[in-house]
Amino acid sequence: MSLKNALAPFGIWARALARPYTIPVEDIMRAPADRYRGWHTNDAEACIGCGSCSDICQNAAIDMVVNRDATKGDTGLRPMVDYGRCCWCALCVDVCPSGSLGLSSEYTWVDKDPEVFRYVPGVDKKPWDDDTKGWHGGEWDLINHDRVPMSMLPGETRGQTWAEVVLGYSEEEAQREAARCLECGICTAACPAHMHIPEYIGAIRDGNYEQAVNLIYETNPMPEMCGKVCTRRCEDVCAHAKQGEPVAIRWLKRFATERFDDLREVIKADVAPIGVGKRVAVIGGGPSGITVAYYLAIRGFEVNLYEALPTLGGATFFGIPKYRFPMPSLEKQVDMLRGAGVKLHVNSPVDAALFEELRSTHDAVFIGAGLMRGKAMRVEGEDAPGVVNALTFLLEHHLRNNTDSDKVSKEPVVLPGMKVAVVGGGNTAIDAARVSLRLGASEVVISYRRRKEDMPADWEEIEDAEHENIQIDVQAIPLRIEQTPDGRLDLIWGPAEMVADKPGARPKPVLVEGVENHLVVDRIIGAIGQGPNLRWLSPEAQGTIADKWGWIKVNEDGMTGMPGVFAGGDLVNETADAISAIADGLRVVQGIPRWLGLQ
Amino acid sequence: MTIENPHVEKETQLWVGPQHPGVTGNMAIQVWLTGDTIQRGITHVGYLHRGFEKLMERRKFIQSFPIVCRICVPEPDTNEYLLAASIEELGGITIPEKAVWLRTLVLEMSRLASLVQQIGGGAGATGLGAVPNWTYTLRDYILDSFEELTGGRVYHMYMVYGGVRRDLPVGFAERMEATLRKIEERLPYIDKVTFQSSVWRERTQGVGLTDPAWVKEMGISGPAIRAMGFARDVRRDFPYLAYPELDFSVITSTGGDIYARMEIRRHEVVESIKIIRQVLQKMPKDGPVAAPIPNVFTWRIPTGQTYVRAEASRGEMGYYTVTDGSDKVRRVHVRGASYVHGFAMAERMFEGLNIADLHPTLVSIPTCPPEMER
Amino acid sequence: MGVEEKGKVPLLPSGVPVGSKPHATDSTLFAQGRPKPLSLDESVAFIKNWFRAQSLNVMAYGTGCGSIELGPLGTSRFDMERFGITGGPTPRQSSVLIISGYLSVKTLKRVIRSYEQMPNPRWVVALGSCTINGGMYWDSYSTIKILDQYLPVDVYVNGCMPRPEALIAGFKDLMDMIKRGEANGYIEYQNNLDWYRANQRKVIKDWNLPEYSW
Amino acid sequence: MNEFVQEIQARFEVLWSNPQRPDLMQIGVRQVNALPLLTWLKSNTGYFILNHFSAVDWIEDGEFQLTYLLTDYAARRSLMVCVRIDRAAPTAESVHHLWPEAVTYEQEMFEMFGISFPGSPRQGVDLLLEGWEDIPPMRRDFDTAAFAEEAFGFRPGRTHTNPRDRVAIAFGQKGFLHDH
Repeated sequence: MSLKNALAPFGIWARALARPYTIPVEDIMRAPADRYRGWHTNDAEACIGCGSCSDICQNAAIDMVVNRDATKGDTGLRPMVDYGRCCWCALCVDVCPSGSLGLSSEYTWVDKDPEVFRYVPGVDKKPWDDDTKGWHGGEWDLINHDRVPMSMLPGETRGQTWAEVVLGYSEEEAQREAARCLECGICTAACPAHMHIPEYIGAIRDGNYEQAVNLIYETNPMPEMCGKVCTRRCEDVCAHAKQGEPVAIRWLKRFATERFDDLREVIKADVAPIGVGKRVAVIGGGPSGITVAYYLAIRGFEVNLYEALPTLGGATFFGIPKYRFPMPSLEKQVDMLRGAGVKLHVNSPVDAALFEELRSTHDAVFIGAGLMRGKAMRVEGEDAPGVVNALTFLLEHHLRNNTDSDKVSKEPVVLPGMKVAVVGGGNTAIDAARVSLRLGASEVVISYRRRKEDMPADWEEIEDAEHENIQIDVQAIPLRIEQTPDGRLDLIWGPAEMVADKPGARPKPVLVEGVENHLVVDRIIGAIGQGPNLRWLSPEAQGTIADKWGWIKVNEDGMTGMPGVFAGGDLVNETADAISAIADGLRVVQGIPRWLGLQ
Repeated sequence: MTIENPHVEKETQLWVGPQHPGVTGNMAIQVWLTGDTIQRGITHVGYLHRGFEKLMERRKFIQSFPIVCRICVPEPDTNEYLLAASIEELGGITIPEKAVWLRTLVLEMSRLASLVQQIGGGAGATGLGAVPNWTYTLRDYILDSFEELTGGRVYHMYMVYGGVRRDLPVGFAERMEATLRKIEERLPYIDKVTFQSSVWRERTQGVGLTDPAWVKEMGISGPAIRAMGFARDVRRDFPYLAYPELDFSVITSTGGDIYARMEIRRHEVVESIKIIRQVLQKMPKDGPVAAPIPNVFTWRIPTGQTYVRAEASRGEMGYYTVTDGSDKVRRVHVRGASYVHGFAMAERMFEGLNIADLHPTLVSIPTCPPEMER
Repeated sequence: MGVEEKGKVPLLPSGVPVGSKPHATDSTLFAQGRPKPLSLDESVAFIKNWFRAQSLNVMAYGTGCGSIELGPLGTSRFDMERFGITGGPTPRQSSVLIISGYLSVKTLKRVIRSYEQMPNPRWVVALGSCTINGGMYWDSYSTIKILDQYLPVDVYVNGCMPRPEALIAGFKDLMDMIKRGEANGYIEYQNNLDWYRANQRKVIKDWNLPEYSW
Repeated sequence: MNEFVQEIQARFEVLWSNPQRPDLMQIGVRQVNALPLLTWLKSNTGYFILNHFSAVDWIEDGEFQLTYLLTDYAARRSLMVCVRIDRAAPTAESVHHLWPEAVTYEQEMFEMFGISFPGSPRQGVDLLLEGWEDIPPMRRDFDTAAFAEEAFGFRPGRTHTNPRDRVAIAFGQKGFLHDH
């Protein structure tokens, strides 16, 4: 024991003069670090109530409680956090697909009542609601926002071919994409048919494809069509869409149905034959008619389906180009109808007399005739030769190429080398433009009144069209059409300016006066919408079931004002959208048995 | 110096803990004494038992991360790393370069915080109140850095499979450096009252001895084995993360007593500071902090089993993980560093120990009850 | 819920039910017209409470992981002694029992024993989520979930785990409650001992705790 | 590492082997060979440290798996020895005479899995739990959440609505392929 060592401890007296570590009393409630994880905050308006936070919470600390009405894209539930469970791991924040949930940096909460440590962030007001510090999402997320890319034909060459543009997922890609699903089920609210989307995506993820198609067929007898061309409102509201790319619900459905060449062996229906002995006539072989026919037929009804065209499919046949929805896919779905025992009468247009006969010989009649009249552009010179309606153009084209119908001319409207202008911004306009391109048009221009982001067409369709070098002129209001001396057409248009309309509505295009632009082309295709055409019915029948514009009004069972006559599809819902037509059909599938007293 | 008392032949049974200021957490030592000499002792645990291994079997892989860090309170990050590394190995995920360095940083920071705390605990156990006063504060400065980096003070929940959850905040390196300097400044003062003080040396040298022969029998690790002259360190023997690229030495001593074990910690603090400086310097400046991870709700890992180890401040910590193709682990067995120290080794050390030396011995091994019983 | 309903509302020494606040329509507040001076008993109680609040002796029993934050609180950086809080080495010398988070059933047994050894008045501070509704060990087979079924809790400090600052806030709240005569968990425990005992015995199967006289 | 497995194979039957990592070899052996193998490893090779020892419940196979992890610190390699034992009557030979720390491992495994190690000291002495009356908690068929709710109860007042259910009810989600 040396003296030095014995004295060493006294050396620490040097510390007596140093500043103490102690935090002064007034500063004792220190501000925490920027990232500190304190009490929850939530932007209740941005929250979609998907429940991912509740699912990830290993402590079962988060309940989803009813806070508002469920809407499309919002379940109306909001997370309630039980601080008798929370451990402030912030996994709920990192997994939040809408990015609304966060943790404030507030850390003190003392109370003598154990019941108070529970609240709905963002709804129950708390002092830390506006704290911008704390742990928030965005820097790094637990969920994968990036979609598995879909392989497609290259944009430069596909304009010359009728081959299907989208190639479809491989099994590995589909499972990878399906694994992104958070299974919140918000999509089912937005889907008009309320398909069992999370369930079938889960089945695809697990490789259980047979179960997947069965789940799909629960509410959709044309899944391959929907898998290829659906307007997919489900994807618009997908929880992933808030901060990233939605799950490719449509491509997954396509993948599942394409796995099977013949679905008749795979689909296992298990329904009571309630309709044995009852007869139902279906007018129109489009999506709504097919839905009614299929689901009633498997319930034992004797179903007669009347279709004016040589092929079933309705708008999905004549409206949708075959590079999106090829004929074999359509045939597959029609085979399902045949397998279910539906009697198909093609090339059988229904007129007033036949309609009355159907009413008298059948227990119920369903009208799913669709919108067969293309709207006029209402510009001067519209009736010049070379100006056609998109609906007529597409119908003729498809009849000529896919059927042996003799009612169409052999000569296409658009010939190789022509320059074509398409007026309109919907899916029909894009289809007409892309079909024109494939018919050999040298140049195709789409002319639309509003901005590109206002176009009702599917954004993927717009992108695809652009990749095929289709030019899109926006904010162009057609003024009149003139014929040039060399036999071409001059589409004269004025630029439009976007003016804010009433809140909630799209901005309105207003013509800038005094400016006239010329677009000289060989063909002009008008694609500005479709309307109903019920002239095949007697005027009395028209008056009973439809309003003066030809739109049919139905009750909650899908029945029109005429007893026993049901309707659905575009004629009823005005959306011109296949999945809504299917949803209408499903309503009638319930409505007819109920009306007949079979349930 | 033991007072020979001819009257004290009777054996006395004494419980030290669980409500005792001297034990290293909520545990109990049952000892049988003759006079003040311990004849034998048994470690009793279970007071902190929460059934982590059972709870993990009920939780999806990602959901296990917030709970594993609670297995060891002073040093939670080792648990997070080990679980992440096991799952990554079994699930086939490679983490990005930046995450490797950030993980190394966090692991070393938590080792440093724990070592600093143990020095204070060791000194406090021998009655030196000033040292824990200092070291708890120094540890607190490290916790401040943790809070800044990870958002949590004690439980960081910073690592998940795939990488880490956030990047370094701006200016972190400078503030960390300031903290490291504070620790370095204080070390000489700690030396003065402990390692240089002849009183403290008397108190700790030759006390709480371990026998090098035990090394062949038991899985002793950490300072306890290095104090017997074995340079065994998982960071060197089974390199993981960025440790192969770092320059550090494995400290050894030969006493095998309390003094030697505390001295090793004292030098490991310096090594740890050296490592943190290197990590902050060599860390890539940018790049992703985590690999893209599969859907946390539905990810399944094929059947497999593995054992992953890392060096905690108390010694080798290991996770034995079994997966069975489902979205949850089949079994996780946490091999806490002090499992061996607290039971088999401590019970041997108790024999012949003076009752007054029980607590300094326990602290110096050290034992950490939550990782012994989980 | 397998727990029996709590019995009658316990009364304070003054005869006022615990937790009930004087109501504006109370005739006693209006009939006399002016505030009554404190009686001698009340004055003594006030002074006693005031002194009690200034010197809390926290029992050194780290029951769970939250005790790691008691270390910094006790040492120089946060220095709880300047607030009148200090450590008590044994139950008989302590007035505050901190339940630092989860309690395993095995520890609960020891905690009850420690609590019952503490002299009156005594207070219980519960830290973290685990004491409120099980916290992250809500589905664990070995930890209790709702602490106030087994021990009377005066103050909950939420957080997992609460920072030392939050603990100071909790202690300050406890002090204020003591000064106002509201921290009466120990009276509630005495008055509802049977209820607490029944709950305790329900989870502690091998009951060998001594019966302390009350 | 493979030569070493062959060396073991020459003495004891190795059912399977799996090189998990360059420094971690896993082998499976029969229960009768477990103790001789471990004794041989401890006395004749560098693998004399028992790093960990635990059990896995393969309830669907009706078996428990005992896993011994031995490490050769000189060679910096580990060997995982897996043994399957019958779950109905789980008994295994104690290794406490080889490694003193196995005493607590075996004590814990008896308590948590109900696997008995005849001859091991402290068998049946409570380690982690007190007064446990249910089936051993680490067995797969023990439902800890149900036990917790029954034994301890949760604070009332919580309600949870599943988002999918709410959407399905609010929008009338149906199926038409099956009668429900």
